[in-house]
Amino acid sequence: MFIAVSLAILITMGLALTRALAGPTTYDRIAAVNMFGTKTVLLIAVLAFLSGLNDLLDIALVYALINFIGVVAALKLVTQGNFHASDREERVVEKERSE
Amino acid sequence: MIDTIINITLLAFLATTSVAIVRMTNLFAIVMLFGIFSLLSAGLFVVMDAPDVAFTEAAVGAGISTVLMLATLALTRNSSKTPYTEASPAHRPWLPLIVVAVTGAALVYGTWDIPSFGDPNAPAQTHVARYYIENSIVETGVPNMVTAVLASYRGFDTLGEVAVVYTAGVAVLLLIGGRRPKTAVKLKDKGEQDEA
Amino acid sequence: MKSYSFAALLFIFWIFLSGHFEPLLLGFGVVSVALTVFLSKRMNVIDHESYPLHLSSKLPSFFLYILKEIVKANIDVVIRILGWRGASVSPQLVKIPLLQKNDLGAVIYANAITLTPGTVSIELSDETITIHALTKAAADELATGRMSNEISKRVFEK
Amino acid sequence: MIIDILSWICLLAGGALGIIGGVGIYRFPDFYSRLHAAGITDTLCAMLILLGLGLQAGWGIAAFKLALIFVFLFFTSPTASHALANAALHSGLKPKLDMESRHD
Repeated sequence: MFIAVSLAILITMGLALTRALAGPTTYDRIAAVNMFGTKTVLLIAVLAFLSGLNDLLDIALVYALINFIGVVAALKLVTQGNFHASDREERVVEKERSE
Repeated sequence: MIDTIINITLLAFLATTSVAIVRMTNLFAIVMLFGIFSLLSAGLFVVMDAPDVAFTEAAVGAGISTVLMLATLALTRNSSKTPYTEASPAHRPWLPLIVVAVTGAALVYGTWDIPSFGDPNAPAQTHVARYYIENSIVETGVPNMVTAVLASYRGFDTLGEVAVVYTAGVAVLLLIGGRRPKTAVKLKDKGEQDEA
Repeated sequence: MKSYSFAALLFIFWIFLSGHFEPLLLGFGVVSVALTVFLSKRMNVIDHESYPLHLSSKLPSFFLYILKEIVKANIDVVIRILGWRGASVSPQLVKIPLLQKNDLGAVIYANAITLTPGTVSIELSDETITIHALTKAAADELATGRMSNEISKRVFEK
Repeated sequence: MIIDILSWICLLAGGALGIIGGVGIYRFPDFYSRLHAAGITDTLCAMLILLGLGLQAGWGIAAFKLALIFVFLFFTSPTASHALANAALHSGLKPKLDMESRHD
């Protein structure tokens, strides 16, 4: 039964991968990568049970967090164009320059 | 059986992703695909029962390197906004593809001499590995054997590695964060004092 | 005071994650917890908003409600994906008034909207919240403000 | 025995939902609608699979870790979706709207 679930997750990953390859916009790709990450977390969790190694769950945990950081970093780049600090700091800098 | 299926599927995805990365022109999309690539390789490591490698892949491959590549993109690009539409490929990357294919074929040829996966008689398993497996918990008290080897038996080696990685990290931070105007920090401090 | 309970919580968390009780490993745990608490204090992130202990008693009822909503919304979207009985999508972009009184409520509300498939909160301003909905029915349902009321009732009232 | 059956049902339903969400992200017309399909796989699909695994694991550290994964997904996935939609809207990506059924 774990086998069936892991196959289902693999199919879903394949569909998400098609979307990531097809695009057409950058945001479609980010959404697909995000979904792909969630599926990887689930796949690793299922694999942990399939192989009976519960330590593998730790990796799923780390991935659940890392994936989120990756997506937020990507979005920050897309919307702001840089990784400088928060908007507030940016505004302070701009004010300083204009004065 | 199921391991084989998962292995083959993940490898097929990996190959598809790599071809797509080679063929694509939008750097941002390529970074996103690198994220998928890293997730897939971590899945492969998990199937091969190598949790520690998968951990490293999670932290370095999917986390840090994605952020670093994005930061590099941000520093090297002039326009403030990323266009969300993408241009079609300007040229066909046949030459790099051939180079990569030849290199890959050579590497695959090299694997024929490697002992098969998980072979107990492989040279890597016959020397010190047995000693670590039998004694590491008693001698170091660390339940994870890989950690015991890295942090205790090869402690000085790891210390050197940590020094190298630390230096590299500081250098990257200086390169990426160096452009931040100093006035911002000063003003922010002032603002906080005002609030307090 | 807050940082002590934070440290205790982190340590319990650490024990659950590791599952080892040897003195050496417990010592490592204590050191890592102390480092985390020190860094969090330095970054000024342990405050009322980021560490909302006072809300923990309200969590179960909120979770049950949101789970029910998620299941309902999922079934709807699944039917639309498969196209049963000619079900189709009619994407909508609507602006509805934000009835929550404080920032925390607004964030919880926006998160709840996004968590239920079929509706995604796109933009949050002081008075309105912009929503992309997969169907007109979902958009109308949100416009009635029922979910907002439920959340205020379950999270903020005693 | 009952727990076993329950967990199989959860796992299978989760897997099926995952595939349906994948079909959705493949079929839907524009980015914003695809986000809803991705929402399915992030919420109910993940919940059911983790619940099914948790029922198999029984009480213990494994179940705790599964619950933790669930909580992380529960908190991060809507944030990521919201940030994604927000970024897309601000960069000028127009959603394909159904104009016929709009009143205004």
